[in-house]
Amino acid sequence: MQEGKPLNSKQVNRELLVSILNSPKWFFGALAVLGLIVLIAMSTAGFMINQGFGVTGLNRPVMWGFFITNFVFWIGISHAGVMLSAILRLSKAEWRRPATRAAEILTVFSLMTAMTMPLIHTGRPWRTVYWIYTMPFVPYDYARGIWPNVRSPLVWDPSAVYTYLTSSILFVMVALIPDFAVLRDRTTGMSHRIYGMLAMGWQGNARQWKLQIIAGVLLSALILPVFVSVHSIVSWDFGMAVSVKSWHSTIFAPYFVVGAVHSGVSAVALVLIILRYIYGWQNYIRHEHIDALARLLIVVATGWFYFFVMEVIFGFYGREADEIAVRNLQFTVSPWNIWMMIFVGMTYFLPVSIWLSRSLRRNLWVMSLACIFVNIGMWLERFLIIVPGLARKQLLTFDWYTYRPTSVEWIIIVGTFALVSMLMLTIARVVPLIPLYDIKEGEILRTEIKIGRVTVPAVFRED
Amino acid sequence: MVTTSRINHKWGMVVDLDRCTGCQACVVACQAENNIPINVKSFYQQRRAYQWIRIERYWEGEFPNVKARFIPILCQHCENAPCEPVCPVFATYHNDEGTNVQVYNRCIGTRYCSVNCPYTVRMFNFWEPKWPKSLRNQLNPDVTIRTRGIMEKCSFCVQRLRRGEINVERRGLEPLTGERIPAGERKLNYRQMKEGNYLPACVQSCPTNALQFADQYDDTGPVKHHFDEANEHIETREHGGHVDESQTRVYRLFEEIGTKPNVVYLKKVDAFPLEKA
Amino acid sequence: MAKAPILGLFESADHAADAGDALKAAGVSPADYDFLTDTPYPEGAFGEREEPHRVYIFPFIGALIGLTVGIMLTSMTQFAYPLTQGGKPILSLPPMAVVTYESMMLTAIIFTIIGIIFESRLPAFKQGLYDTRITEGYIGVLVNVDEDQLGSTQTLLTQAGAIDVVRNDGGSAA
Amino acid sequence: MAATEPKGHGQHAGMWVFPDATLMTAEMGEKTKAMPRAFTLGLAVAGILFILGIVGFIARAADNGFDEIGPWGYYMAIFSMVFMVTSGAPLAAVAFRFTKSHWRRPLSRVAELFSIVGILNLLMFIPLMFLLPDIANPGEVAEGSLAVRRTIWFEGPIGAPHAWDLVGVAFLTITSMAILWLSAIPDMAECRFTATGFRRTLYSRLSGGWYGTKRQWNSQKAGLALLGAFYFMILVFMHFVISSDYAQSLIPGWKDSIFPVIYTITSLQMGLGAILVALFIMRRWGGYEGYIGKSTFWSASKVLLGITLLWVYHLFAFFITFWYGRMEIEQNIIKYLVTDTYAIIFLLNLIFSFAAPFAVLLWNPVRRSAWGPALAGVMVLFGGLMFNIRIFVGSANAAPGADLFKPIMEHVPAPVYPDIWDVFMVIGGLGATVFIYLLATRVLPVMSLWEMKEGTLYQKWGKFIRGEYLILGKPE
Repeated sequence: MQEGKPLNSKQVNRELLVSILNSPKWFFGALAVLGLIVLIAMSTAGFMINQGFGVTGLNRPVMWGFFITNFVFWIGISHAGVMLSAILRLSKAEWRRPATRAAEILTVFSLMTAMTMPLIHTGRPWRTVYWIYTMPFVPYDYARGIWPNVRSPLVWDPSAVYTYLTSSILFVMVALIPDFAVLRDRTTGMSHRIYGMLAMGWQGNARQWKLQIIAGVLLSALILPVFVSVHSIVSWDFGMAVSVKSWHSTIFAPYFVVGAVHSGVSAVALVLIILRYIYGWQNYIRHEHIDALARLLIVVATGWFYFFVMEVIFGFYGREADEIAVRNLQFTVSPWNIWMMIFVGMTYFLPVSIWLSRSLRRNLWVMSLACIFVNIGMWLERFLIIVPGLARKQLLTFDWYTYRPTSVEWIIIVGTFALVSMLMLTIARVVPLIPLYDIKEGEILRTEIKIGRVTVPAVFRED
Repeated sequence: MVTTSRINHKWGMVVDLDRCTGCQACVVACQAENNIPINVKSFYQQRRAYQWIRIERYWEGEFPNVKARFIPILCQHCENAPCEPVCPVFATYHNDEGTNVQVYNRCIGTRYCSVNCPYTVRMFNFWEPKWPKSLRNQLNPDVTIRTRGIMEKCSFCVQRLRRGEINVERRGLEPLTGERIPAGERKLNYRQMKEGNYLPACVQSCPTNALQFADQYDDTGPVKHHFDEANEHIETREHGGHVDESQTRVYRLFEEIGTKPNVVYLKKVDAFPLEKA
Repeated sequence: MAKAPILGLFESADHAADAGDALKAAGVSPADYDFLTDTPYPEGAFGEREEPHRVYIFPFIGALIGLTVGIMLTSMTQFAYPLTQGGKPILSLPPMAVVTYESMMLTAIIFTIIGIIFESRLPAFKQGLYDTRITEGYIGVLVNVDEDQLGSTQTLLTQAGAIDVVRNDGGSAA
Repeated sequence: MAATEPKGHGQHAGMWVFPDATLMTAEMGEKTKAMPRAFTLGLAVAGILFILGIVGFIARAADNGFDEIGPWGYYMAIFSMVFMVTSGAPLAAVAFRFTKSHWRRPLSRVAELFSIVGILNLLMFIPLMFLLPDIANPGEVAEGSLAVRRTIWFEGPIGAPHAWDLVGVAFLTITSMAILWLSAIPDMAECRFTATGFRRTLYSRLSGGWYGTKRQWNSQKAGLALLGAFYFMILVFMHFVISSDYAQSLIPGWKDSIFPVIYTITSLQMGLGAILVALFIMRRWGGYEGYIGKSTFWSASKVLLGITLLWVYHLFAFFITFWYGRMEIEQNIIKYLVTDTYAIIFLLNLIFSFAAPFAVLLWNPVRRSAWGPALAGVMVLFGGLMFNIRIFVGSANAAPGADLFKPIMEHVPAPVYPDIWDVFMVIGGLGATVFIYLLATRVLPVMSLWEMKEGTLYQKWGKFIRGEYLILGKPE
């Protein structure tokens, strides 16, 4: 499946570096708007930390709310990237070429955003150094040699997230070296020097390229297990909680991972469509790529739906009163049941029915709409797992309560979305979001086979 | 384990629901003893009231023939406390006297312990605690005032226990008479606790003795047999036996979760049960 | 006699490959000429020599180091502050497994990156003879020959179809 | 046999083979008819084992009858083993056909032929249907026990679970056979004129009216895609049903939502392992070097490696949740199935389903070879057998009689060791599988001819500048 006309590398350089070499008006406008939103959100967070958590909607049974939901959501988005590029690199799928870089960079930024959530949601953020490691100069824990508690899922979390963040940043940087070299040759002055430094004197000889290819495959193979572990561990924050009946389920790890891939891949598709629109990369992000993403998403979504059904069935399986109470809240009590319906519809039935039709999934507007639906749905999914479980924790009905987020929480949530968009926009100005050399490789490797009257597209493969 | 020179205790509480009248005296006493901020109306409305012990009220039956049931709920000081291992910073752990302790200095307020507490007895400081000027001198000097953003919960009035230990076990003084105790017998027992007001505030203030506090290793305690019975239940369950609920009053909250609380409840003996309409 | 680099630029891969053959015929050792491209051509596309590398050991070394560090860190921190929590043993193995796994993967990946960079002879602080047209799709044939053979090599490259030949002494005969 | 052996740059011998489309049909016809000594020997051995199995079954029935499920634990295990392999293997054909991978072509038919063994599967299930205890509590409900046992059927529709399980298994078998038939139609149509004897009649019956028109091809491919998707869904559902009816709901209080997933993954792992073993045997002794290139092993073994990692991942997800939970029932389950009662079996299961195959498949040269993946296949098959024994012998003997209706399994039972009849049944089940499979290979050509021929159109060997490389048509 290679549509589109062949391109030579002069053209590739010219068209793909457009996002870096020229800076249109709208760019700074958009940056300013997003920056403003982020600023507001940050000051709101400051206000919350200053005043205490009374300004949020949290209460005694429901101690975790929007922030944790948002944390899980962004961790989920971050799973698109590396998973997508790694799986596709390993399976040598031709259509990976334009998708990988944007996906990996989205991973990095959504991970960073996700990590801010648990920090600002602690009661005393200024003490969170205890959480990560023991500080030589903080007398309290250093004197007593207290380290973080390895038994706590909240310590597994940072270990996994930092591992994932570090490795994906390194992954991106290594994959960027050849493109930095291209930029080094295209720019002058200060930026020339910086790009030259980043390119580390890349020459492009056979050995360097060979190792570049090996790096792609080897790192993919190494990062995939990390990626799986990260969201599993995030899910174990909930799975380990024996007291919250609907959380203490063995299926949570794979369930969360598949859900993360689902929302993440749709986010990547959305990002690609936006890039194609704002930078006019029609020759690179073609309908065939979106199409392939959509077909991948059908499989992922169906897998996710299987896990979802399993989780619900085994929720009822035990027929224990406390668990049934949670399920009743989720499925029968308004407004939760309405949210539940919206979430299932938006996450599975609506988008999948769109993706099943070739013409619809190749219509970029419909496709981006479907991707937005999926992400709204997945956000709701996390919310509907976290909050009802807490609101009906055990059978002490006297303590049952509900949760109503306040404007503070809403503003901060919106701020995280603005933050990620801002970072993506900024990075688009600095590095090419479509790997140049990958595109060029695809161009030189493409060929065709004649069978009778037809010529089918083909590629050269080493093994 | 942490090695200490202290004499070994295993504190526990017995809550006799048959005696509880729901008078809330324990709640007030706890409030006064432990420097708990004043619970204003909005705290109750938002379910953020600080109550280290609370009386839960349940209605049985339909109006008009209806009965109110009361159950005091406080930190159960579980042996297998779900709240402890999930704390990333060791801010809560199980000490060698069988109580579940909270380290305020260490707490960073992830609120995971509260999430993972089946009894929802862990209180989070949503606001900076405030007292009216007139109450400044009422604060208990033995108890820390907790800042905003950390967890707090029932400590079995650990400050009173420590005072008892110091007086009886270290200095070896009889609480009332003040005469010296021979070195061999310097172990805080029920009588001394009662005489020296070393009991938790709620227990001390309970007018009907619905709450009783004792050392589970202390044979002089009046409620020893309840503890023994409860521990027997755990034993039998662990060895695959089956406990006949109809034969005993002793039970623990949410036993199936396997938290093994140190707080034991005694069933209500209903003299005049509701006729099932 | 000192060797000097000379770089021929070719528009088409076939001409570059011809140049390679010509150089081989002229008795230049395969270690002395190299093909600079702006995209990974399949291995051996120019009939160049095989490049041996040892990058595959790096992840294993890293994994081993990470494993030991992880085990030591997790077990020592648990013994360093032995508090019973939730009736779990002081040395709880399953949680250790999680953190140890992460540290293992982290070190393995970092070592892989180091290995990749090191094996591809980067960072090259003083870049050799180079031409920015290479990243425009031209294929450079970089040859190291004795200084007295520069001229002959240049003609050889030009015959093979080089559109331009670059030399350090600036002698650029287009 | 005309198989061109490319000698490109950096290639490994036998990585790709390009069979000659013109000779293929005739040769496959020959190979299908031929009965070499080694083959007949294997058939005989498998047959003997099969008979032993039947003997064991009858003896067990005579000893214990069909009213108590406990003694039938090993029978359940071997049934589940056969069920896993025969239901998992065809999925490989379906899945790789769905992803349009070219390397799958020699593998498809080998995988699909397993669906014939599904018949054995169905037969083996019938006694189990009678063995499964009722959902409702037969006796009067004692204090502290349930009126209705915890199952996925809840209160239970009519005939649940027995009838529904049987229908499901039958449905699964029929679907997989339908896939086999549909994908074999063109080959049978091709062979029906050259073949002789019963094969001729069979082929012409089953492939009637196939002339390979464009329309027929399209409908055949569409049908395969649809059936494949359908098969995948019903397969997952049946794994869910069997694993929860015969394992999970027989251990009171075992509520483990990941178990069906582990079951499915183990099944896929074993299916792929069995396929790799079969491919290796055919390539090594069956004289199929010209058809089965090493690239098939190379790619399939990557998938096997992935599945192996997934397996241990799901296992750990189960273990750590229960370990952390500290609930009484969770501790008992872990003691029973993992650490105490069946500890050795579990250890073998872990080693042979994860550690050993992982250690083998980690190395590129091993995965490039043919023997490496096959070795890993044997390992995962053995590991899967251990898995089944651990789970199903455990579940069959967890709660005898009235204990089944207790809310939780209150104490950890002792292990149950196999007696001679159990051993007979286990080896008999394996022998029967091999026996039926071998017979099947004599009925249908073991290479799907149309796919191989299609492959020769899309895979070529081409020159690029100076090197020689593979040219793949229609890359994904």
